[in-house]
Amino acid sequence: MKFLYDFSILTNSIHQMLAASLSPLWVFIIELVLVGLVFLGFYAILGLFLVYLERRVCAFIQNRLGPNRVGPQGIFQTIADLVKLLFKELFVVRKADKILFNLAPFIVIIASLMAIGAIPYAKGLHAIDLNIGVFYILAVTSLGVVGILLAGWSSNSKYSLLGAMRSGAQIISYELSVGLSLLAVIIFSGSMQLSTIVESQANGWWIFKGHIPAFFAFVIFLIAATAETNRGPFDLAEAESELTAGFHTEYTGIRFAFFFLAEYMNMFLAAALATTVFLGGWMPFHFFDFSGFNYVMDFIPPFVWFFGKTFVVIYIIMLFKWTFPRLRIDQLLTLEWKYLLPLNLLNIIVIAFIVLMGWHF
Amino acid sequence: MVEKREIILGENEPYVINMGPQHPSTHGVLRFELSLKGETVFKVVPHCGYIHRGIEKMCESNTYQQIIHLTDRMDYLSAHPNNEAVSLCVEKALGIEVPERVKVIRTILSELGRLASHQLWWCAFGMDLGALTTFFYGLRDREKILDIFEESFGSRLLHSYICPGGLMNDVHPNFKQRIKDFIPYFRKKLPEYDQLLSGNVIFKERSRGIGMLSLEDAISYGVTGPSGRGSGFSCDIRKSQPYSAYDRVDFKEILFTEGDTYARYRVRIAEMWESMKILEQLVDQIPDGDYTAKMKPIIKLPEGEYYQSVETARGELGVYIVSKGDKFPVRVKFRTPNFSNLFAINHMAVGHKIADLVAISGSLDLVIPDIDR
Amino acid sequence: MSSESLVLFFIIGVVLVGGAVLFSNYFAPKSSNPAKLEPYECGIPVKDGSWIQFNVGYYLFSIIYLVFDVEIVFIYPWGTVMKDVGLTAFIEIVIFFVILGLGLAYAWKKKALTWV
Amino acid sequence: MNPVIKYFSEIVKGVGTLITGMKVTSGYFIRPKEIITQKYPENRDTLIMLERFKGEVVMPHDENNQHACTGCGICEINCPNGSIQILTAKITNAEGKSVRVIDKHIYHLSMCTMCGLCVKTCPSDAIVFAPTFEHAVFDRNKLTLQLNKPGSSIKKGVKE
Amino acid sequence: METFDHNALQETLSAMMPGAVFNTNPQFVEAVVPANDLHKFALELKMNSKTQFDYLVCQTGLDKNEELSVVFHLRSTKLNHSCVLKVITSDRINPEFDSVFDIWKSAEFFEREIFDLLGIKFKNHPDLRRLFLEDDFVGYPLRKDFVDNINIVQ
Repeated sequence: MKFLYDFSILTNSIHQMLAASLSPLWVFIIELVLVGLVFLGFYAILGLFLVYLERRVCAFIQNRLGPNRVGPQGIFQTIADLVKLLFKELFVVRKADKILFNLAPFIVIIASLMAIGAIPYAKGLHAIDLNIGVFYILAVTSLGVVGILLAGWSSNSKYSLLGAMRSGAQIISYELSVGLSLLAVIIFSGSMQLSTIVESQANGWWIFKGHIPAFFAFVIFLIAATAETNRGPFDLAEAESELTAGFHTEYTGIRFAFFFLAEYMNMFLAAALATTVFLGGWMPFHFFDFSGFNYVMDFIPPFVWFFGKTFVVIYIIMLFKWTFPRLRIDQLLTLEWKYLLPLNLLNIIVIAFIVLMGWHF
Repeated sequence: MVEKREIILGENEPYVINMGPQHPSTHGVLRFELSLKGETVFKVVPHCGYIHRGIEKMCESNTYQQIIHLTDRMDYLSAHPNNEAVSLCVEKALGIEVPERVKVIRTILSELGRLASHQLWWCAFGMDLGALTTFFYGLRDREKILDIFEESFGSRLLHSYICPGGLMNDVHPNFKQRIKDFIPYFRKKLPEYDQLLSGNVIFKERSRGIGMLSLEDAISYGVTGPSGRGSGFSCDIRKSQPYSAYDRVDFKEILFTEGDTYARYRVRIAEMWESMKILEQLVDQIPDGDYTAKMKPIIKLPEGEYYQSVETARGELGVYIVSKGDKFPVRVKFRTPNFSNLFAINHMAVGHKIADLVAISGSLDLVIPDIDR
Repeated sequence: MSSESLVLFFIIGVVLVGGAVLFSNYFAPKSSNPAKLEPYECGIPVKDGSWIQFNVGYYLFSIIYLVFDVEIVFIYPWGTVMKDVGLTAFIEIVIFFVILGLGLAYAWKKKALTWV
Repeated sequence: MNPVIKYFSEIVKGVGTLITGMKVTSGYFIRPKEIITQKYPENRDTLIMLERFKGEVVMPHDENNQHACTGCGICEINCPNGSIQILTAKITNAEGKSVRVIDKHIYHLSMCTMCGLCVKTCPSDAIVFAPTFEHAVFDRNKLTLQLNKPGSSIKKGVKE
Repeated sequence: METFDHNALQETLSAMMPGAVFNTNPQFVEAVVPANDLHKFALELKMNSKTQFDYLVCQTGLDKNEELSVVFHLRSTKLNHSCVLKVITSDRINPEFDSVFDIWKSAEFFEREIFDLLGIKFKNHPDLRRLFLEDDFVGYPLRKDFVDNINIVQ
């Protein structure tokens, strides 16, 4: 534990350095700009990398190579795509609702961006650390559905409208399961602050400490989060074999790219949240009292731990998409309302009972 | 600002939506005009003709050898049975008995074509349902068959290989060995298809009880091939009117009586196993001999009307030739399986969701050039 | 620095999307074509508008959702203090869940959960 | 069966089938050796086309720039699309007789469907299929080829 | 193999369809029926327990220069025999036959195809439109006297 680097030392030292020479207002503005630039860069690079990763992973699953021409192993492929999309014409179809049409990408991006900032990436490395962190993330991510609904409605295309309506019904339904499965850990840890939840896992991750119900909550969270980010097998909003492209049928160029980006960032967000809440965030893996093993684990920086776990979860979510057929809309809702929700309610009671009896570690 | 718009009130107003011709799941340029209520389909009107090339008209100004290369372009996913149908019809009209070697090779080719076609159907069906990985697994295995084709006839898709009287040229010496290599390979890969799709609970939910077609309707609509056999319609021409070497091989006619999408799916998977069984029986028994019967360079069919049907991967392909004793036919009619299969879709899809319509049209295994001709 | 970050991220989002859209608007080539501006319907000219009243199947789910989501908002504060309050909290939540479950069962029974 | 037991056994069975599918896909993910992608332009040197591949129709010429085409026009008659045109010329041969020989064997690659009837029916086996397949050109006219090389003549021993 | 007695079937058919003329055809029993009785005979062929032709394999429109005809290839899935039914008209301007779509559902679309390509009309057909060609196409391409002015191909 003692090796874990606290990033708040870094931020504090920057703060003091600036405060020594500048007025408080300027310090504040410069800090804002710094944080903004860091997150802007982080968001863009992560988005590009995730798109590349998805293409490589699905290619390997499908006995293909995937992008391999632009740059070594094709890592610049998505950048090339981004440049191409930037130089594509943006147009709005006839009779579309122009204001809402233009507004939709803003909403989906802002929703995902605001949530990304609340994730603790390492000790002391988070932009927003509210004491109702989990709540905040749930609130912000559900904004994304507004963007999708607006996009589908304003396009004046029948396919878009169907896609938007589907995604509306889908996302609000799965919101419940996401909330309830996160509640499991909140009961365990007794806090909604994400950094506190991570700290509470220093002696073991909740997925292990919470016995089977915690694991169960994790599985439900994974399913529900996959559904909420509109990824296969729950990608009904853009089901390409039924609705061609669903809600973003009429979007071109960079506007389309933002929907694409937001989808990937939401996937990252889901994985990061699962990591933070269930898999110990940036905490290293400790195996009971094998101090030698634990000592070695501590050497791996928390940053690596966090992203390692996140990418494992991302891989699982990708595997879902590339393995399963898509559900139908009524089956999707049946799954939520008749399976996940009742089971989740039961699970919460079981967890409450475990906490009451103090059976968890 | 949102301009004022007239909003159509009333729930019973149909929401008309066009699916196709530029749609990923119509497998070509087919157009469905759907009337929707919410997401439920209550009428499907298929529109075809987007790639109508007038093959039947073109046949009237081509000699019988030249017709062969046009038939390739109907059901291009398994071109051999199309060629075979015309060849058999011409041979029947002329009263020619083709050598045994030709018969066996034709049967092998038909079965290979059926396998290749069913593999591609499996890929595309999985993709219709949203499982994109199936597409690549199926194509990977199909590639092996196409390699066999390429080695012997020089083309992978449109072979024009079977011609009246026999074959265009003899098969490649490696032909036998390649098939022998392929069968164990595919026997290993086929269970994967089941693990990936057939057993999957989502897939079962998506396909069971969807697109019911009763036996009476199947017969009345003339739905043949695996689609018809999924409804219990015993329509396998290979069994009922054996041609080439089908009378001497042992295979089962796959019949399922449920009549839903899942039954049609299982018929095709089972047919792949049967095809491999046929291949195994025949591959060692290719007799030596000539690859073609003695034919005149210009074929003149005696006056009369001739009908021959064969079993393609999609159903019964009938060739009806009317001749006046000339080197050109008076009329050639192709009774293509997909034409009849397609028009049962309205009957099957009503009351289901859009997503089910995609599954149903996928399970019918439509090839659009075969409909339009 | 915490709550002001919310504004910050909002601004980042606006800058990211707005900047890219402006860039694209300025640099991307433009061409006009009446067919290009048609909404996509698989290459067929669109009949009627797409904005009509839609099936209530979607609407019913949002109503049920609203009920449940409000309940979940209530459960969250309970979750945080569950450890400290103990048995009383447990009994309360069991009662609460029984009522919720009855609500779900009612909706289930009334076939509100089947898609129309 | 008890509906409660059925409810839960359905879930367990369903999840089981899902895991079976995921085993297959992740199995391929960790076995990159089974990747079948060919890197086409890079492997051009090692790429071997099968000998019978029908890429285009060519007329083989021997080292004396001689071919076997008599200009009989059977391939032209047999071609279903009219992608072959035979232009003949009358020349005087060594014995002083005026004979008909091939002037230009025009082949429209853009119209050819590779049905193989011309190659099959050629009485002197003058034309064959070549396994070349890179036919992309920027001008459609370049797809109209003359199969007999300029200045070529007919081989001795090919009967008229 | 089709294992039915050619002559026996022909006798059955001739008893069922008075007025039908039987052609010699080595492959099938071939009956030319009067156009007026087509629907009646077709229904009889399907319903009669001796014939039970429940499967319309193929319906072909035919133009032999002087006469237009429609050929039905019928098969019985239960009794496993098949026959050919023909109706002939010499009216090239306004040829019309009964529609059999209510007997065999597949006929609806075969008839649309025949109407599209040969211009033969079918009485009582529910939806007699062009199937393959566009709605404003002029002429019937499978007719022998059809001249294509746009793509002049002989």
